[in-house]
Amino acid sequence: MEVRDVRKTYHLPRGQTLKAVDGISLSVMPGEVLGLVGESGCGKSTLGRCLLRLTDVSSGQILFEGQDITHLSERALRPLRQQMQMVFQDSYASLNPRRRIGDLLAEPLKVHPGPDGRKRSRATIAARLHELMDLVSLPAAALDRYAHEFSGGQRQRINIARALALSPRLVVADEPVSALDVSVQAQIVNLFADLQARLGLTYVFVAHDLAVVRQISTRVAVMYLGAVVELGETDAVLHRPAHPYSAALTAAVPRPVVGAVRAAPLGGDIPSPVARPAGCRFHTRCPFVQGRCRTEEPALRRIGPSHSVACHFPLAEG
Amino acid sequence: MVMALLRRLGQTVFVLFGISALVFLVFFATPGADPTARIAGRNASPQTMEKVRQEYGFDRPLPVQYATMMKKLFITQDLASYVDRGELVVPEIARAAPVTVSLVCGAALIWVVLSIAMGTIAAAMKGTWIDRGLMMLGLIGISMPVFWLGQVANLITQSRYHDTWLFSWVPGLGYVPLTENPWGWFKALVIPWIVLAVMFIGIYSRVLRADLVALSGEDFMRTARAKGLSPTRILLRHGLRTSMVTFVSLFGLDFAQLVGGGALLTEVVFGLPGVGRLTYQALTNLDLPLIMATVMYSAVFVVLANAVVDILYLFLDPRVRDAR
Amino acid sequence: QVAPTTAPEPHSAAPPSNAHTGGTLRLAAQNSGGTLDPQVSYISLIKELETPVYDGLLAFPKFAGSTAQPVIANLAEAVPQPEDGGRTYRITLRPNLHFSNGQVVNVEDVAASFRRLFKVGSPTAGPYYSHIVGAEACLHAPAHCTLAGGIETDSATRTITFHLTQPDAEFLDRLAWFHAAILPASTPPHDTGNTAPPGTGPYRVTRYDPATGMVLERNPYFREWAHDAQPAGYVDAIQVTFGLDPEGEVTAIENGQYDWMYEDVPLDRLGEVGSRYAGQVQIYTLLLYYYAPLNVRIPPFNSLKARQALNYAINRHAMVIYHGGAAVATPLCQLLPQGAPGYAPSCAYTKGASPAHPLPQWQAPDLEEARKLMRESGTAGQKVTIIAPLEGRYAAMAMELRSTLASLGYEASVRSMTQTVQFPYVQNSDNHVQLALTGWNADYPSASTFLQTLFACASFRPHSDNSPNMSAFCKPDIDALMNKASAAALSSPTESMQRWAEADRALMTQAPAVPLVQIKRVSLLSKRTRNAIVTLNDEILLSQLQVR
Amino acid sequence: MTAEAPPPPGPWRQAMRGLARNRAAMAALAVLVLITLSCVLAPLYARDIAGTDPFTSNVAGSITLDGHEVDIMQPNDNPLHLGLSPVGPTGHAAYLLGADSQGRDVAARMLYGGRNSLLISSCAAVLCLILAAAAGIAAGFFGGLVDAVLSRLMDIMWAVPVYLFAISLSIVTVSQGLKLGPFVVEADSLLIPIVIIALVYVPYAARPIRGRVLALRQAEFVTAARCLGVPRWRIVLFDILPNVTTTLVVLGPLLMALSLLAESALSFLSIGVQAPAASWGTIIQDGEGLIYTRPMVAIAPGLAIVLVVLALNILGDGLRDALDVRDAARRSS
Amino acid sequence: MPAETAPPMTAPLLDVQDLCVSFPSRGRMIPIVEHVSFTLGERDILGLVGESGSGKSVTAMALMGLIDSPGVQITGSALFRGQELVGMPQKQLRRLRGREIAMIFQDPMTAFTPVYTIGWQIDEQIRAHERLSRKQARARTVELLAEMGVPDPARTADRYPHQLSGGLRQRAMIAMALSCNPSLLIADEPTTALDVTVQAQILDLIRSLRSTYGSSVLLITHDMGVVAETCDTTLVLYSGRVAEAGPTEALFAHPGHPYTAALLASIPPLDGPRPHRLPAIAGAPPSPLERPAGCAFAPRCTYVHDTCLPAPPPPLVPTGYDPLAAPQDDATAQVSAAAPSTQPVQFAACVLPAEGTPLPPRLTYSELSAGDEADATGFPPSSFAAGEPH
Ligand SMILES: Nc1ncnc2c1ncn2[C@@H]1O[C@H](COP(=O)(O)OP(=O)(O)OP(=O)(O)O)[C@@H](O)[C@H]1O
Ligand SMILES: Nc1ncnc2c1ncn2[C@@H]1O[C@H](COP(=O)(O)OP(=O)(O)OP(=O)(O)O)[C@@H](O)[C@H]1O
Ligand SMILES: [Mg+2]
Ligand SMILES: [Mg+2]
Repeated sequence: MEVRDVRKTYHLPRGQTLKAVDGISLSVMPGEVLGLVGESGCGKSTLGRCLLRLTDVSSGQILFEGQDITHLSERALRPLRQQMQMVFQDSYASLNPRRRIGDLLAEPLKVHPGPDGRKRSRATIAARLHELMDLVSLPAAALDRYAHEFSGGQRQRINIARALALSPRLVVADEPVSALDVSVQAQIVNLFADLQARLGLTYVFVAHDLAVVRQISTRVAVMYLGAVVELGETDAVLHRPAHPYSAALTAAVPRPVVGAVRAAPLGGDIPSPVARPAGCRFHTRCPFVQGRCRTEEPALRRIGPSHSVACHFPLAEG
Repeated sequence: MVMALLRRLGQTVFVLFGISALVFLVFFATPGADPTARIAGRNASPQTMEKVRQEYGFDRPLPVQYATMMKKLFITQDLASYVDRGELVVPEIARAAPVTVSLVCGAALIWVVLSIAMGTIAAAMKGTWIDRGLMMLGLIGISMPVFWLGQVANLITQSRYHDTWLFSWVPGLGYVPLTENPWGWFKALVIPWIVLAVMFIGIYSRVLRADLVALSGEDFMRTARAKGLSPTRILLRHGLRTSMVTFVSLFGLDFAQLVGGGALLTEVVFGLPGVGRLTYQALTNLDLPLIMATVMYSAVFVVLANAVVDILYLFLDPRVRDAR
Repeated sequence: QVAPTTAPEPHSAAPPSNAHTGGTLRLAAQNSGGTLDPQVSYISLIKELETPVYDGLLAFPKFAGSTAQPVIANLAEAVPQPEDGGRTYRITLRPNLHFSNGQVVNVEDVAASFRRLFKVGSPTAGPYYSHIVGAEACLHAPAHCTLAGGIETDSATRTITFHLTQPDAEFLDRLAWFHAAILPASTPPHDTGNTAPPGTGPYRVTRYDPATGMVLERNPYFREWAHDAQPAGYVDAIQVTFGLDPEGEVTAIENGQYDWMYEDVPLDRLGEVGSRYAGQVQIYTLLLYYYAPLNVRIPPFNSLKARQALNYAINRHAMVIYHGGAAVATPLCQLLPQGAPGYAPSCAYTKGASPAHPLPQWQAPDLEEARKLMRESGTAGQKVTIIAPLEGRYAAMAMELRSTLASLGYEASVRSMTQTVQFPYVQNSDNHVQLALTGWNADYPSASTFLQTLFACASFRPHSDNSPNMSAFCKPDIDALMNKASAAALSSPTESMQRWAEADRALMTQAPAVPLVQIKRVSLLSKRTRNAIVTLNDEILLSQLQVR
Repeated sequence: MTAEAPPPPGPWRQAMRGLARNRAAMAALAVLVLITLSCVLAPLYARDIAGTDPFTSNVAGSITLDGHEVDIMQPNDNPLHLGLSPVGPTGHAAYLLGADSQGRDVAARMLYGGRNSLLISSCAAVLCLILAAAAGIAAGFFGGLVDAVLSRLMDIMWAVPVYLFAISLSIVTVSQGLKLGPFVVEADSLLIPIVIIALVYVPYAARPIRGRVLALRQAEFVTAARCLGVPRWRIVLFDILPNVTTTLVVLGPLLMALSLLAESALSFLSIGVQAPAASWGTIIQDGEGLIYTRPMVAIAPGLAIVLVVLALNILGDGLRDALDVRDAARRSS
Repeated sequence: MPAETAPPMTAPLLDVQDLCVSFPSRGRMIPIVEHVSFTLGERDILGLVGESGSGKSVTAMALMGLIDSPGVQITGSALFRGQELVGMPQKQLRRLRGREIAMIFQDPMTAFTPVYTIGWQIDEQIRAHERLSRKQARARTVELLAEMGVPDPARTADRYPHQLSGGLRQRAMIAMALSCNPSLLIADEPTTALDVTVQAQILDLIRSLRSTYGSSVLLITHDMGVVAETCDTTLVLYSGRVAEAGPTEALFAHPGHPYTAALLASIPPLDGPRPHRLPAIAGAPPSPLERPAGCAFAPRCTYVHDTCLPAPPPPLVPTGYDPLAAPQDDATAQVSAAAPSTQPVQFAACVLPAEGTPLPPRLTYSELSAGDEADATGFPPSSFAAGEPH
């Protein structure tokens, strides 16, 4: 999957515009896990939705396996839906509270033809449902129940099962563990890892918890105010961040170790995405800000074999 | 701001046009609605009918008739009734409006005060018998057809117990202009006020209570309690003040509908010559000019009230203020 | 029936100036009556209120009693004699008459008033005044109406001469009719609406607001010229308030807040009024009855037997009950009401009677005869829709009719609409109304208004909303009979009366309608009101009421 | 689906259980059932118990009470012999509540009238909900032009007071009947008030539904369904509709209460149910003319309306509380 | 350390004993919080950690007397400066609230009344407890906001809540809480809704309160990282019961309860080698209705054995990690950061220490790193465990 200079602008009342995604280009390699981190409101979910064409992009191109899907109609997109799926953050809201889990899971199987191009029979659907429940370690009895009868972790498993029902190759996971307790979060993160190993999936894994991202992803993209400011191998980005924002982000994470020293936190708040600062979008909070940053917007540029950063004065070179 | 105003204006014009065109078409699609014979009079000769038809333009194409009527209604304001020859409808409405406004304003005052009191007390005493009793009273108020309540009120105050000291002050049905005799105005309207208000007291107190109870689970109410404020202050300054946003929007619409003629049943039962009754009479007589005028009047009121509610929102809810 | 509480005042030229003069009369009416223009308004409230405001050349007597039938001179010095076989009438205008604006009334005003009738499109311009020479032209081109050759005036001799195209037996009545009020020549040639043009009567309208009320005050230029025709008024002012419903009006009069109500006392208040306020009640006959026209051109009532069956079957006693009992209403089974010229009691459809052998009074329904006729007609099982006005008493009568029709074997239903809509609706033949329920009252006492207007061939106008012959009835022989009766009026009134009665019976033999009930008005006055004089034509004379 | 194992309580069943625990709502339901039942049995009462015909005018008739022959319309005892009054409440089976001005048995008419009132109000409520759901879902889900057109239409309808709107439509249709192409509705058909009342309350019901659908359209589970490639119609049918149904169910009794009031108002103005059929509104109207002499004729149907509307409101409240499963579920997990 | 700053032999600021809170539901009383005891000394920061639904907020609200659900049962005792908070009449409580004990809440978005300015709301609290004029109150408000690091405090005070960013709002919230110099600040997940970079700012601010205002803080969170960097002592709640309590340092180094240990282990590390898979705890916490009679953690615990299962749940016992700490009487066992003993003591509600098989010290990330050894720590791989509620 590849996106080229994708932009998404929301039009607010009073003629204001909000650039939720502001010119992002990146590609996702088959079999890799691309972590997407950034603070709340920086456009992670929007980007994730754009990838799957759940929102129409304002400009740019989205390519899936070389095919341009940017302007495909909903109908034309339908066969491709089998290839790419999404898991949402709010495990409760993403399950219809008025339908049984079995119905929910069977829905994609009913609307899409089977591998033989024909409608799936009841029996194959039932068999597939049991398979899926096995895959996410839920008892088959769960199929007859409603979403509200499950705990958050279990619901997230159901969401994952639904996303996997059509055996997609790409799964966009939009903060799938943020709403979970740590003890459950670990189970789900493990499940994601297991599934990837077993089924050879490709993930775009959105999270705001760096530790989780680090645990699961091979590459990380750090977003700030609608743009990717740093992109590279997970460990490179988290341990040798080149962008001051990435550095601040890693430093700010509280660690469950007593006496861990933490750098002084960043000052100030994230500017409103409606009034994005001119020049480098991070200059208002950057501790190393220089004159050039205020006027000239840095482009994402390579600083290593697989490491790019959007900063005039990167902290580290590839 | 100017844009918003223009948009509002455009919307208003659109709604008015829509309604008037609809009324006009429905009228002419109704068999037996041809007003010629009624204008000409009983047993009028065919020639007289012809004269009337020409004079009133009933022989012209409908769009022309529509345009003429709109011109007469809005520009020259000399549109005359089809039933009472020569009666101009615009001044007729202008005369009826004060009656309706008197009725509705008084009732509104009663229902606002009482419903706020009832709703707040019930919310404060949530779960007690007082709460349940008040809410039940509200429900009963909602359940009584206003025309029936009005009749029963008339039966009691005008006939059955008119001779007792309790109701001997009640004047006969009808309206007394405020400018003529304020005390008489008050006496004539006080029972209609109450009757009209009863249902709204029920609705508003229930809505308010539900709102306040829902709000009491809100974080900011918890914050207020954590601040150590007194329950009264929390309920009034934080709860009630926030509920006012819903309350006002509800009130604005109901008030407008009533002033626009929605109090028709009350007006009919109490013989108040207000806009509602006028509209009702116009409708029963299929008096198109009057129907048109009253419907336009009420539409203008409702649209206007919507605008006023929106403006009030700005005062009441700073969030809305910024969203514009 | 008419029971004036005091005897009419003796003739006197001076305005009454005794203890009973002065004060304000307070009247109540539910609704206003629209335009005040006396030549346009066809609303009886306005007629009632404007009777002491306007005058015609002639007038209906302003006193009660059996002698009060023919018209008498009003602005005219004398009732004219027909000349030229009834084609010419010569009238001399009284001298020293003034309009309420001080202008002197002259013959030109009279001629102008008649022209104005056509110019403003008076509802009766066609039916009442089209026999005047030139009237046809006026009807066709009202704006250029001259009535040339129709009305000649001579201001020197103060005479006005009317020329008719053909004799009109009721021409004198029509000169007395409200629309023939004499107005200043300068009155604008259009409906004056809410302003009343100057009149000649003892009062003038000083304020009128259709929503709230009306005030009449004394006309300063009025000098009584003929007490019988237009007596001077007692009260100084008459104040009318609109807006109360009849229930409220009754209460208010009982409590002394008003002196008179225009509307009838509602049915459920009759008992209370009759027992506690009996002394304040006036009951008087009206030339008003309710009937159900049967459309003789469409099934099932194109069958004479079906029409007769219904006439036999209807329970007129029930109809009386719906109007408040025998004191208020009388069963009616003929087409001329009691009090109308030519009225001769006759009931063809009652137990023990037949068209050939009518009884003088209705006794009871004759269901057996009705069923027999039904069988013969072969119309049982057909659908009949009664078109009735929405208003209360009509609704009850319509229900009774429906029950009767059902008992005769029809599939009957009632469709109600408001009276203003229903009245033109049932007249239009395009609406195919089988059976309507309606009432008819005379503008002035005459037989023709009941028989000719309602059942003559000429008054059936197909596809028109104004076609008072709702039965679509047309029998040339009966038409001829009615014409003869009408023509005889000029030469021999008694013969005319007989012929009308004959026509009445002939019509009822054909049964183009079901006459139901004739009613009386029950009027309530306040305790302080005196001297209620009820006339056949003008009901209670407001100018004669006195207040303490 | 499968009917095996312990049947998992669905959200509906849970709600019903919740409702069953609500004593007030159950009492209201019982009242409604009782009233409906007695109205359904109206012919039985009229024929076998009271022995009267509530549809035929009977002013000239008489009945036997305690062995005395009594005129139904009794002459008033006054010197002028003015007016007659129908028999008042007799306390016997026949004319239990007295007669109306046409000599008909008010008690029997109340039962028949109740049938019409309940029938009209329930049908109107259902029809209104169907229309409102269609309009609300179309406007909320498809947005854009559909929403604009529907919303403007609603604006127009909103701009006229509800009762005025209903009265205008009634006056036009009651005198003429309705002719919609091949469909002809007779003027005295009950369909007319049903359609009119349903129509005038559409904006009232469509607004919350549209709001709900707008929220649902943004709901993550709808996005999820779209992501799965589920066609729109399936989303509307399986994802939107079931979630709107709670709103509909809660609106149902309230709308029925409103419809009942509207029906009685129209009938009171003689433009609802057409005679000789009765409804509580027409009986009140009949009673209006007797209010000074026989107030029971107007009071009894009024009380019936109050009772039913009250019960419907209580039931509606109960349903609202019971159907809040979603929030309840949130709280407990 | 707190033990040094708190004057010895004085009563602790807050002494909670056996606090139980139950809510009625369908005719039954559901125990949400069971027998929670702890003490909080002057200028001390106590962390209350636990998973969602473990009763943290309920505990805090019970202390503030803010639970007003009908039929709620609160037993036990909570002495604040010697005053019993449980059962205190509302009038008296009101005088304490906001003045002596202040509270800040998780979501700064919704914790302010939307229709008043921030300044108005802070003024209101000040004027509710002190006789100050409007002007004086506003001056204090502006001063407080400035101290909280709010830029342009005077203007900010005149703005409405929705006009401020999350971080600013939370600062305003803290300013409001501190406006009457409370001795105890209860912060219920004050940073959960905030971004990490802003979270760090707020935590810094809370830490500084101790020195500038002399306030004690009861910090509620579910983030072990936050606890580690902020709190002096820590109380771990599991399903409404105290699982473990003790000085933060000790507790993190040597978790005494298997739950604490597993919780710490399941947090993905940010530094060091990446574990192949995370040592997750199977299943989910039980709902209060299905809480086991014995140890609440038993169904998910790898060390579970027969003694864990029967009622009553295991009491808090000192974990045998510190040889100097004399074993205390089980019945009166309690956490005491300011106890007379100079040695900090750590307690766990587990049978293992008493049975002589305490847990090994906490594994470091490096130890967890190499592949499937995770299972060697005794945590089974993620699976749908039997004891989990449906
Ligand atoms: N439908 C919408 N209309 C207008 N603005 C929107 C819409 N959806 C998102 N936004 C705005 O776009 C920006 C990016 O939103 P997005 O949801 O992508 O952020 P995010 O990074 O996923 O945040 P979070 O971590 O809170 O989920 C935010 O400022 C948000 O307010
Ligand atoms: N008023 C109440 N009535 C009934 N149950 C309640 C009430 N308040 C809280 N609970 C229940 O008490 C339990 C504990 O809630 P509490 O809010 O204390 O958890 P928490 O530890 O603060 O969780 P979180 O991290 O999600 O805030 C929950 O299961 C909740 O459903
Ligand atoms: Mg997001
Ligand atoms: Mg909490």
